[in-house]
Order: sequence, then structure tokens, then C-alpha cells
Amino acid sequence: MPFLILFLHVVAAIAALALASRSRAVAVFVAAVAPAGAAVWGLVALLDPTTTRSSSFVWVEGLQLGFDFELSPIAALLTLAIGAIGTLIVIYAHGYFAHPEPTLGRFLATLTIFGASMLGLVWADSVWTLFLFWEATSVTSFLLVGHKNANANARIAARRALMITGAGGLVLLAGMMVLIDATGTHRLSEMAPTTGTTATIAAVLLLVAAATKSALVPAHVWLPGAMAAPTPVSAYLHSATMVKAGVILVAVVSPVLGGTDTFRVLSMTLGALTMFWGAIGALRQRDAKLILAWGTVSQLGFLVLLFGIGTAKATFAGVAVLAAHAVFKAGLFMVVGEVDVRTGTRDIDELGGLARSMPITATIAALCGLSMAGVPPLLGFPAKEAAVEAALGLAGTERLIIGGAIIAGSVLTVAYTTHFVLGVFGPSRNGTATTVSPGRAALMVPAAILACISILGWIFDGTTSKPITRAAAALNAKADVYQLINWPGATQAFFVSVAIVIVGAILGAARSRAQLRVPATIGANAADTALDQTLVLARRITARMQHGSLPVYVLTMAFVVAAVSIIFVQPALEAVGDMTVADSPGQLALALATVLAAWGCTQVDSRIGAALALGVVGLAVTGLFVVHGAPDLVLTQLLVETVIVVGFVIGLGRLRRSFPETGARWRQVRAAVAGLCAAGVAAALIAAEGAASSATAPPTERLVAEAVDEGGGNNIVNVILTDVRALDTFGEIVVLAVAALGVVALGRPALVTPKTPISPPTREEVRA
Amino acid sequence: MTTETLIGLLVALPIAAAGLALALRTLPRARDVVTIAALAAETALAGVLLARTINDGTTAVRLGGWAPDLGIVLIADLFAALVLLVAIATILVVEVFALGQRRTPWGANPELTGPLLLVLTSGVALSMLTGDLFTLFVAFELILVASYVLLTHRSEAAQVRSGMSYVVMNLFASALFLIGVAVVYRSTGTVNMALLAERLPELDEPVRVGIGLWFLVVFGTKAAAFPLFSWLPDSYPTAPTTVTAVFAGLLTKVGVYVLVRFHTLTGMETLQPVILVVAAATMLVGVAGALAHNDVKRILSFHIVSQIGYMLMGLGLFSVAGIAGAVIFFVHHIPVKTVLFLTGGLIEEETGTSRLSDNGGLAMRRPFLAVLFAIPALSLAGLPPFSGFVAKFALIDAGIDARSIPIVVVALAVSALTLLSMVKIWMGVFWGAPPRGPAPPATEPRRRLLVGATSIGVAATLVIASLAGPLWNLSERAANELLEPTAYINEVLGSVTP
Amino acid sequence: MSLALVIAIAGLVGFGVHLITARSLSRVVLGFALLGHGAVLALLGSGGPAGEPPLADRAPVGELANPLPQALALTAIVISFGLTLFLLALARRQHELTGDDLVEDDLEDRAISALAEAEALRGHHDD
Amino acid sequence: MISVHSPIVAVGVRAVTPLAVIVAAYLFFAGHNQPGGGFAAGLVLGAVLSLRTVAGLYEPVNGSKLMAAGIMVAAAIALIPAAIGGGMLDMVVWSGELPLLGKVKTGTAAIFDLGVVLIVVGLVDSVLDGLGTDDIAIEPVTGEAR
Repeated sequence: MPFLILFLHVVAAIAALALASRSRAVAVFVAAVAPAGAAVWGLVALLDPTTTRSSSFVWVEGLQLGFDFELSPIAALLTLAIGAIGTLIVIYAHGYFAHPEPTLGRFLATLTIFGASMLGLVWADSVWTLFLFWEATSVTSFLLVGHKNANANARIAARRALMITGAGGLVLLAGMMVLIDATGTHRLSEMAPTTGTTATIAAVLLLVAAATKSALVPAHVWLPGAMAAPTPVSAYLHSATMVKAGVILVAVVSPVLGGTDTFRVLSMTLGALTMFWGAIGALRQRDAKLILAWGTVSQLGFLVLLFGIGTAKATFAGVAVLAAHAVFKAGLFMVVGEVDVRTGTRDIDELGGLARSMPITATIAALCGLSMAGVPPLLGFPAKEAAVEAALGLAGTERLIIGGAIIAGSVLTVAYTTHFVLGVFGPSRNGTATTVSPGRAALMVPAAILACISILGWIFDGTTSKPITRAAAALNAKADVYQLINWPGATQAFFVSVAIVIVGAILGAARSRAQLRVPATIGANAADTALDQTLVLARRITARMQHGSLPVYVLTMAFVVAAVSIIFVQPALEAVGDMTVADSPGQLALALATVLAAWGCTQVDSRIGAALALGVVGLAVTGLFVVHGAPDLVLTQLLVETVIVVGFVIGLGRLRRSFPETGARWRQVRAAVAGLCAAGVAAALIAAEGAASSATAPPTERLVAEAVDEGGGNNIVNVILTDVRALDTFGEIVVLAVAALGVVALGRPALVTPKTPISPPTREEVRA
Repeated sequence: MTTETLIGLLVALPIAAAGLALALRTLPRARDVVTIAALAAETALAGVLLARTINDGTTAVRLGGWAPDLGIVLIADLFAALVLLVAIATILVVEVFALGQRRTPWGANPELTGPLLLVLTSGVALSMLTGDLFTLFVAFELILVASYVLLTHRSEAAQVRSGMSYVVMNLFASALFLIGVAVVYRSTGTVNMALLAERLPELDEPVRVGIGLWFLVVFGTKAAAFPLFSWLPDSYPTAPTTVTAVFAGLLTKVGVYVLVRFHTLTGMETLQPVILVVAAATMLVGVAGALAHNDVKRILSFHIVSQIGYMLMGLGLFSVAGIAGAVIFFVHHIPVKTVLFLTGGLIEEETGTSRLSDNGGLAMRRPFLAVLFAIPALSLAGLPPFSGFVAKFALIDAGIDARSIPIVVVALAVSALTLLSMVKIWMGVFWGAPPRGPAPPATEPRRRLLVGATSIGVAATLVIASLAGPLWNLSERAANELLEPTAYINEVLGSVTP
Repeated sequence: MSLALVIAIAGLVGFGVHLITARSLSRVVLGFALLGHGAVLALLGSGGPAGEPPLADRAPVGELANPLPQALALTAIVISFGLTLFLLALARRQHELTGDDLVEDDLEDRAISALAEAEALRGHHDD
Repeated sequence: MISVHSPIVAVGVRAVTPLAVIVAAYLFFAGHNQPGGGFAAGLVLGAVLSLRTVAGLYEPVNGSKLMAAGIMVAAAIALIPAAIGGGMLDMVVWSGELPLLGKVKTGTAAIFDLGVVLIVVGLVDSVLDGLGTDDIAIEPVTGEAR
């Protein structure tokens, strides 16, 4: 079934891409079918918890790579959320994009694939599957954030999002590998709780990964930037998907790693910090969408904090907040998108009188906002209530710190909610009402549905809490005793909640009136600067490593040879005493002549002189061949030498006669390295001489005998060349032929370059 | 056909076809038919060889029936057969692309490309199949001379200038290769690699290690490993797309291939730390260069260097998992890199330049091209579920198994940076506003051929990803054979014929 | 291999390397010719001491020089011959194009270096 | 074109030509038993070509046809044994009596060597064509043309 649903998504994406230019309605319908299917499946699974649904597909058995899916109750709950909100988003997008929108097909296709990646992520049971879909959401969200890529800001934001979440993915991979090492299995469902150093390392790595994806401080900077995406994307990204990935990761590994102090302390600290920083960020904004985005950051911190606590009650509260957040946050973003589309602005300083001109939208916003603030009669209330209870249920200092953090964070949440609702729908600063274009049903209906769900979720709290309890119990078995309570009565937690709402509302109202300074974007700038500095650093390294100067490259290589040869020095020193000075006096004389002539080559200033010196070297070497007993080499060398010297003269004879001068210091470096290289070669050869033994003597006698018998010739060298090692000769002559082709090509470019169009056809030509 | 004949054919057939294609150089149709037919036949032969090797194991051929200590031995084991098939199939795809690109300023000259690609093919086959160190030198020269001419044959200023770097560095390496052969022959009395596998380990430690290092330098230069990589990013981008694509996919890989072959066969585990350091440095400088430059072909060229580091990492671990990782990296990387350069060529076809600053907005105009680029680019960055992920994952897994944490960290970081540089290309070429000025689109029929060839290549990378399971099994088998080369040695030496 | 031969080889390699690091391509060609000679001599010397020419009917087998390295050296000579010619053609073409046969630096690399230097300077000012 | 259009040179070169061809033939046939062989023979023939070019008696043409022929001959020798059931590069030896030369042993190795000759001659021809031209001034620089 998971495969079928994923396949359905892929098909839907392709179909939407293909159909969008022909029939918009059909494309939208097709794109909505896939997530709707997923939602239905999630719902069915939630209603019937008795059967576990798992399926696997082995990809690379030897590496234990594969697609392993398991639909646990928590996954089913998320599937329902992802699928249902995804469906609503597609409908919403239909209303959001102005007619006609050429990129709609691309948008719907990417959105569908993104949804599929998210589904895969929540179903993943093996760590590889998790990683795969994790990175898939990174890549698809990159495309979604950068959808309006003609805009430079969108491109930068997309890059920031991809690099932070993508790099986080690699950390996840590393962390998971360590975790496998610690637990001995790659199946998440089979991992036993573990502690120790390995577990601590895994905990740190996994929390870093979760922080990147779920926008925890300080990796939160990509999330507000992702607002560059079209609003349907923001609604989807911020509610049910993407940003929840990290939270889910924390929730899933919490039973395994919760035993390590590092995991608990780190996740709670990160969560609390993020909750505050996000809420403060939200209070700073004047852009309605950014208020919500920062609000998401805060909520994510809240969730990580809850899952980090690790008690059954906290886990239950976490799942409840997760579900409630998915519903109200999607609704709120849809509202912002509608406001944006109908008024042309999202700046709360410019908006005014919308409560009157857009009453339905305002109602939806108020409902979703109240749910976010944790006010009855909405789903957010029992969820928040559970969280407060969980905090109060702790003991000792933990109760003080965590309880305080959650309460303070909740106050701020109420504050920015008030700030948002009043800012967007309240009277404007200058008292004028904003002009509003006519509403569209497709924009309003999905948000209205979500608002209704928030209410219904509260009313039928019994029905709502069943799947939430089951999901929480999947993470922490002890959680199955808890349920949502829509009206708790006069409990301690209730009074705390009331206080939270009152204080928060006052704060928010005050904030909304106040004129504060411009929102800080330090974090985002820092991230971009870091990326740009990476590029600068890369340029510096490259400038140092890649000078573009060939002599430097060659010299580097010669130096490496010299360095490598150091190892030969010691055996060479041992062997050198046993070596014969020369096989014959003639050899010694010719060897010295060779060196002398080679030196001459470097000293002669004119090209003709150099060619002559080269000829002398050739002759001396030929002499060495003679005394070594290699007549074939002699003959060949003489002929070759002649051609080369002649070639040197006729090929370069017309050039300027003297060689250009180079700097003295550079010359010294060259001479030194060349000398070292020569010494290295000598050491290598001498060491080899020392290593030679009679046991490895070449089978000359057999070779000679067989050459005469089977090769049919007395000149052994020739037999080797044309028979024994004919393949070498075969290769060698092909090399010659190709080199000759190259000579012609270089010498006669006119023959080689195509005669017909040398320049590309111009536009006019193509049109004609 | 016996497997022995098959191995011989793989080396000689392309040469014969090259001769024919050269003879027919002025008859375009016949010449192209010969080239394509020969490459197709070669691909088929390589396929058969792989199938046979999987079933029957390693096969050696003694050319002319001469004993292995006298004559030349060609030998096909799993590693050779696997990499060879991928390499040759890649060349075939590029040749199809070349047919489409000929009449443009970026196209290679058809009269030479066909024969030279065939020579190159033969060189690649020979270097992978040879069991003889000196024949390996000849094979290298075959590849190199063909590449020299392919690189410079249009004799434009940039090509001649960069050709210098390429030719000079490689000629130097070739001279060092010969000196290395001399050292080896003097100390062991043979150039047969199977015999070397027996005799080199018997040498004194410093000499043995010295020989290992020496060939690390020689093969490292061909492979563009740190610090001997600089010639590559200077020269490759200047060649016609077709040529660069082949170079990118194959040449450096032959260097690494031989390094893996030689160093595993002669048991050079002692060099492990050196190779790992070189691997890490190669990854880092390569990716730094890719991030620094602003031209698609340059960026991709630096990535060749960077990715070489991963293969070296596999070798450096000297474990079955590591070497198997390197083997599957070969299989993934050859087509992916080639296809990336082909898409680079398509970009050039569209806009007339591969500079990022002169490109933009291509995703809107050519969405299919964007997809063709994105798939291999993500694969290169090692994102799942593409082929690069399996390869990189295998290497990282092997690294963790071997507790070589620093190299694992570098490998992961370089993965992220690779992604950043791919994003850079994506944002420069496919996103943003289209560049101003005339952007002459290619004519349709030719474009179809170009896009077709590239699509086949991209599809091939996807096939590799989907077949990763069996491929991994083969890679593991190949790695076992490489680390435990008794079968190889026995097959070559067997009963020495009188 | 005798010491004399080693000296000859080392000399050829040393002067060869010195020449190939020159800016002038004619010198580079010269350098390669020397390197080639060095490599061929090394191959020849790797077969052991000097001996009689390896012609089967001229001298007893025991006195013959090792023929195998000679064959290898011959192949090496021919290959380096072809490549030297190619290098000559390259140098010549470079002269045609630029009016000189100097090896030029890579322009793109220089551009990156210049950029990096400029950035480094700017960084200094900022500090 | 590098040519010395002097009648004396021309006569000299004409006279040398047959001699050099004989030398080349000797080197080729003796190669299997004496120093020599295809490569040397080819270079001697190549020397004749270059002399004739210098003397203005010969216009270098593109030698790629000769080289192509050489490659195909060598490849045929490599492949034919494989095609008829042997192994690649299996060489066959024939021996027999010939007038003037006496007992001669020859075989497919000699044909292989002939391929070498063809390639070397083609190479010299190509190199004369490529290096020896002097049309720098009129040549369009294609790199800048676009």
C-alpha cells in the first residue's frame, strides 16, 4: 500500500505537469487525488489499529538498503494530516494562483512529490528510508521555495534552506550510522534503548540533524526565509510537513536515546530556546506571514521540548500539540495568503478594516488563532492544557525550569497570536480601510474547513483523543491512559492556562499598538554570509592550488617524485658499494658525454644550437646502446634522432633565435628541484639494482631458444617486437599514427575545422 | 566464440575499425556507420565478457601462446569486465551525441573524432585487460595520444594553450612510468603483473614501498589526484563537449582503476595512510575549485578531481567493503560524470556559453533539460535514491567499519559542498532571468539527437541505481578477488607452458 | 646496471626536468627528448649488464645481453618519437597563434586568483 | 613549402632514391635475423620522402590513408588468427628457399611488420605536411573567427 500511494503521487505529479497547460481544473483535481488517497488510508489505519501495516522493498541487500515502511499509529495520524492538508492545499493553490499561471503545472507536480516525500518520511522504519525521504523533502522544498526564482531573494532563500537541511541530512546519515553501531539494527522499530558514549555521539548528531530540519535555534534561519515561496507552500511546509520532520525524528529516537542525559538535556534546551526566540521573533515582525513563520519556529521548539522531556504525559501532549498545530497553522497561512491576494500586501501597518471587509476570513483567522493560543472551544486548548499538566507533573528543579519555560513560552504564543490577529484584522494605523478585491471560494473553503476541524476536534474530544492516545502510546507505551479533556474544570493547570491567556493577550495587544524597530534578520544574513564565505574560502584555496602556470605544475610533480624517492635512499646507500662503476671504459666515457651534452642543451641560447646539442645527446646515448649490445636500438635511435633534429629545425627554425630570459630566483628553484628529482631517480635505480637477485633473473635462455624455434628469427629483439610482444608494437604504431594525425591537425587547422557553419545560426536565420 | 577470443577482440576490434574509419574519413555516412557499429559491437562484446566472467570466473589469454614470463597476458576478472562494460557503453552514448554536435563551433571534427574515439576505446580496454605492466604503459599511451589529439585537434588558442598543460604533465608522468617499469624489472626480473604479485612482496620493505609510492605518483597523475591534479581543470573545459565528456567519464578513472589493480595485486596495504590523506586532500581541493569557478564545464572538471578522492578513499581503506565501494563508485561515476558534461554541452547549445553569468532561466525554457541535469547532479552529490548515494554510502559505511573517522567526515562534508556547487549551477543556469542578448537556439533535428543521447545516458544512470543490489554483490565479489588475488595469479601462471 | 649508466640517466632526467619547467616550448620539447632518453636508458639498463647483441647465431646464449628490455626500450623510443613530433607541432601552433612559443597561464585560473586576492585585500581593510 | 629548388639537389635526390629504397627493403627483410625491421625500413623510406619534398620533387599529401592501411594490415594480422580459431596475434612461420636470398624464414610477423612500414611512411608524410608548411600568414585563426 505505501508503494501504491507513492506511485499514485508520482503519476499524479506527471499528469498534473502534462495537463496543466490544457485544463487547469483537471490538473488540480488530479493533483488532489493523490494526497486524498493518502488521507483516506491514514484514516482507515487510525480507525482500525489492530492490524499493523508494514511493507518492504529490498534495494541493495548487501548494504541493507531498502524501503522499509511501517504504519504505526503515529505515522497513521501524520499520514492523515499530511494527506488531508495536502488535499486542501491543492484546492487552495487553485484559488491562489491568478489565471492564467504558466508555472502551475510545475508547481502542482513539485508539491505532489514533496507530499510523497513527506509521507515516505513518516512511514520510514529503516534509517535509510528515513534518510532517503529526508533528503527528498530537502530537494523538493528547495524547488518550492525557489518557485518564483526570477526573484533573487527567493533563490537565496532556497539555497539557504537546501544547504541547511541538506547538510543536516548528512549529519543524520552519520548519526544513524552511529546509532546502528550502538543498537545493532537498522530498523527503527527494533532499536532497543541504549546509553553510553556511542549513544551520546548519536544523540548529538541526530539532534543537530533534527535542529536543521525543524528550524531549531540556531538553524532556524532558513524557515522565515522560506516565506519567499508561494503561500500554499508555506501553509503546507509549516503545518503538517517538512518542519515536522525533525520533531518526528526526535519523537522516534527519544525512546531509544532518552536514557542518555545528553539527549534529554540537549533537546529540552534547544526546544526551550527555540520556543522563546521564535516567539520573540514573531512579536518583532510587521509582515503577517513572517509573524506566522516565526510562530512556527516557536511552536517547533515547544514540540521538541515536549518530546525531549520523555515522560508519557509529555509525549501525549506533544502528539496532541503536533496535531492541533498542523490544523491551525495551515489555516492561518491560508488566511494570510488570501489577504495577500485580495489586498496586495501583508504588511500589518498597511492593512486596516479587514474585519469588516473580510468577515468570513476574519472569523477563520480568529478561530485558528484562538486554537494556537490555546483557548477553548478549540482543539489547541486541550493540547496546551495537556502540555501544562505534563510540565506541572514533573518533579523538583525540572518542574520549575520546564514548567516555567512552557508557561512563559505559552504567554508569548498568546501574545504573538494577538499581535497577528489584531494587526491583520484590526483597524489600521492611519484609520483608512484597505481596498479588498472580491473573494474566491477556493481560497476560503479550505481554511474554513480547517477552522471547523479545530472546533469539532474540541467538541468531540473523545473521538479526537483516541488516535492521539494511540499515537502517543506507539512512542511511549505508558501514554495510553491519557486523553484530551475539553473542559477540565477548576484544576491547577486550568488556572495556569487562564493566566497565560490573559497575560499574553495584554502583551500582544500592547505590542500591536507599539512601533518597534525593524525586524532583525541577523541569523539569515549570517547563514548566507557563511555560505558566501565558503565560496570565498574555496576561491582562496583554489587560487593557491591552481595557479594556472604549467611550470609550477611540473615542478610540483618533480618535487613529489623527489619526496617519494627519499625512501629509496637508504637501500640505495647499502647497494651502491656493490655496484660496478661501468661495464666498460667506453660506457663510462659515453655516460659522461651524455651528461655533458644534456647540460649543453640547457645552456645553449639559440634554438639551432639546442637542436645540435640534442643531436649530440642522441649520439652519446646511441653510443651507450652500442656498448650495451643493442644494435636494434642503435639503428632506430639514429633514424629517430635525425628526424627529430630535422623536425626541430624545420618546425621551430623560423622562431626567434634566442630563448626568453627568466628570473634568477625562479631558475634556482627549478635547478634545485630538477636536481632533487634526478637524485631521486638515481636512488630508485640503485635501490632496484640492490634488490635484484639471481632468483628473479630473466629467462633469457628460454626466450632465445623459443624465439628461434617459434618466432622463426635470429634477431631476438625483432622476434619479441613482432611476435612475443607484438601487442606492444601494435599499440605503438597506432600511437604513432594518431600522433601524426595530431601533427596534421595542428599544422593544417583549415583541413580539420568543419567548413560549414562556423558560427551558430542567429535567431533570424533560425526563424527563416 | 571462446572467452579468450573475446578478450582479444575487445582490444583489437576498435583499432581495426579505427583504421577503417580513417580510411573512410572523407565519406561521412560510411565513416559514422563504421564507428557506431564498432562501438556497438564492442559494447556487446563487453556485455558478453561480463556475463561470462560472472559465470566462469577469471580468464587469461596468453597472446601468441607465449609463456607469461616472456609474452603478454591479457586477463579479464570481474573488476575489469564490470568497469569495461560501463566505460565502453558510455563511449557509445557519447559518440551518438557527437554525431549530433558536429556542425557547431563546439563540435569535434567528425573526421578525427570517430577514429580517435575508437583508438581511445581500445586503449581503455587494453589498460583494463592487460596483465602486463609494460603493455599497460602502451595502453596508457594509446589513450593519451588519442586524447591529446582530441583535445587540440581544432587547434584553437585556448585548446592549444591548455593542451600544453595536459600533454606536458602526462608526458612527464609517462617518462616516470617507464623509469618505474625499469625499477620494477630490475628488482624482480618481470613485468608480468601476476608474477609481480608474487615477487614484489618478497622485496625489502623500503624498495617495495618505494615502488608502491612511485606508481602512486604515476597513476595519481593520470587520475588527477592531489597534488598532481592541476592540469585537469585547465585542459578539459577547453575541448569540444564530446571530447570532454569522454575524458571526464573515462581518463582519470583509468588512472584510478590501474591504481586499484596494481596496489591490491601487489599488496601495498602499507600505503594506506598515504592514500587516505591523498584521498581527503583530493576531495577537498576538487570541491573547492568547483565552488570557486563560474563556468559549468570548469565546475564539473573540478568535480572530476573531487570524486577521484572518493575512489581513492575506497582503495585506501584496503578492506573488502572499501574496495567494493570503490568498484561500485566506478560503475556509477563513469556514466554520471559523462552525462553531466553532455548536459553542459546542451546548455552550451542553447545559449552559446557555459558561463554561469551569461546563462539563466533555462528551467522555464527547457524544463526537460533541467531534469536531465538535475538527476545526475543529485547523483553526483550523493543524494538518494540515485546511483551516487549507493556508492557514497558504501564508502562511508566502509569508513565507519574501518574506524577511519576523519576520512568519513571529509567525505560527508565534501558531499554537502558538492551539493552547494550543483545548486550554484542550478541557480545560475536554470533559475533566474534569461540572459540578455542573442541566444541562438539549436536547430530541432540535431537537438533531438543530442537530447536523445543525453537522455539515454541519464536513463542508464537510473538503471544503475535500480540495479544497485546486484551490482553491489558483483562489486563485493570483485573486491574479494582483488584483495585475494590467488585466482588471478593462478589463471595467469597456471601450468606454465613449456 | 652500472653506476655510469645511473649517472647518465640521472643527468638526463635532471636536465630534462629543468628544461620542461621552462616557459619556452622549444625548451620543453628539448627537455622531453632528454627525459625520453633517460627513460629508455633506464629500461635498457634494467635488463642487467651489457653483453653481446642478442642475435641468436652470433654468440653463445650466455653472453647475450637481455633482449627483453631492449624490445621494451625500442617500443618506448618509438612512442616518445611520435609524441615529441606532436609536441613540436603543438609548439609551432602556439607560435602561430600567439607569435611566441611561451606557455601561457590559464586565464580562468588567473581570474579566480585575482578575485581571491581582491577579496583578501578587502578583508584586510575590513579588519 | 620548405623547398630548395636547385637542379643539382634534385638530381642528387633522384639518384639517392632507388638506393634508399633498396636499403629500406634490406632492413625490412633482414630485420628478423639482423638489426633492422619495419620501423627502421619505414623511416628510411620516410627520409627519401623528406629529401624529395625538400628538393621539390614531392608534394606531401595527407598520409592518413597510408596509416589507415597500416593499421588495418596490423589489425588483420592480429584478428585473423582469432577468426580462424586460433588466438589473437598468433604468428605463423613459413620457411623456404628463395633465389638470391637463400633459405628464408618468414611468416605473418613479416606482414605485421609491413603494417609498421606503412604507418611510419604515412607518419613522415603527415609530419612533412603538418610541420613543413609555411602558410602562417594567410591562415585564418579559427579560434577568434567566431
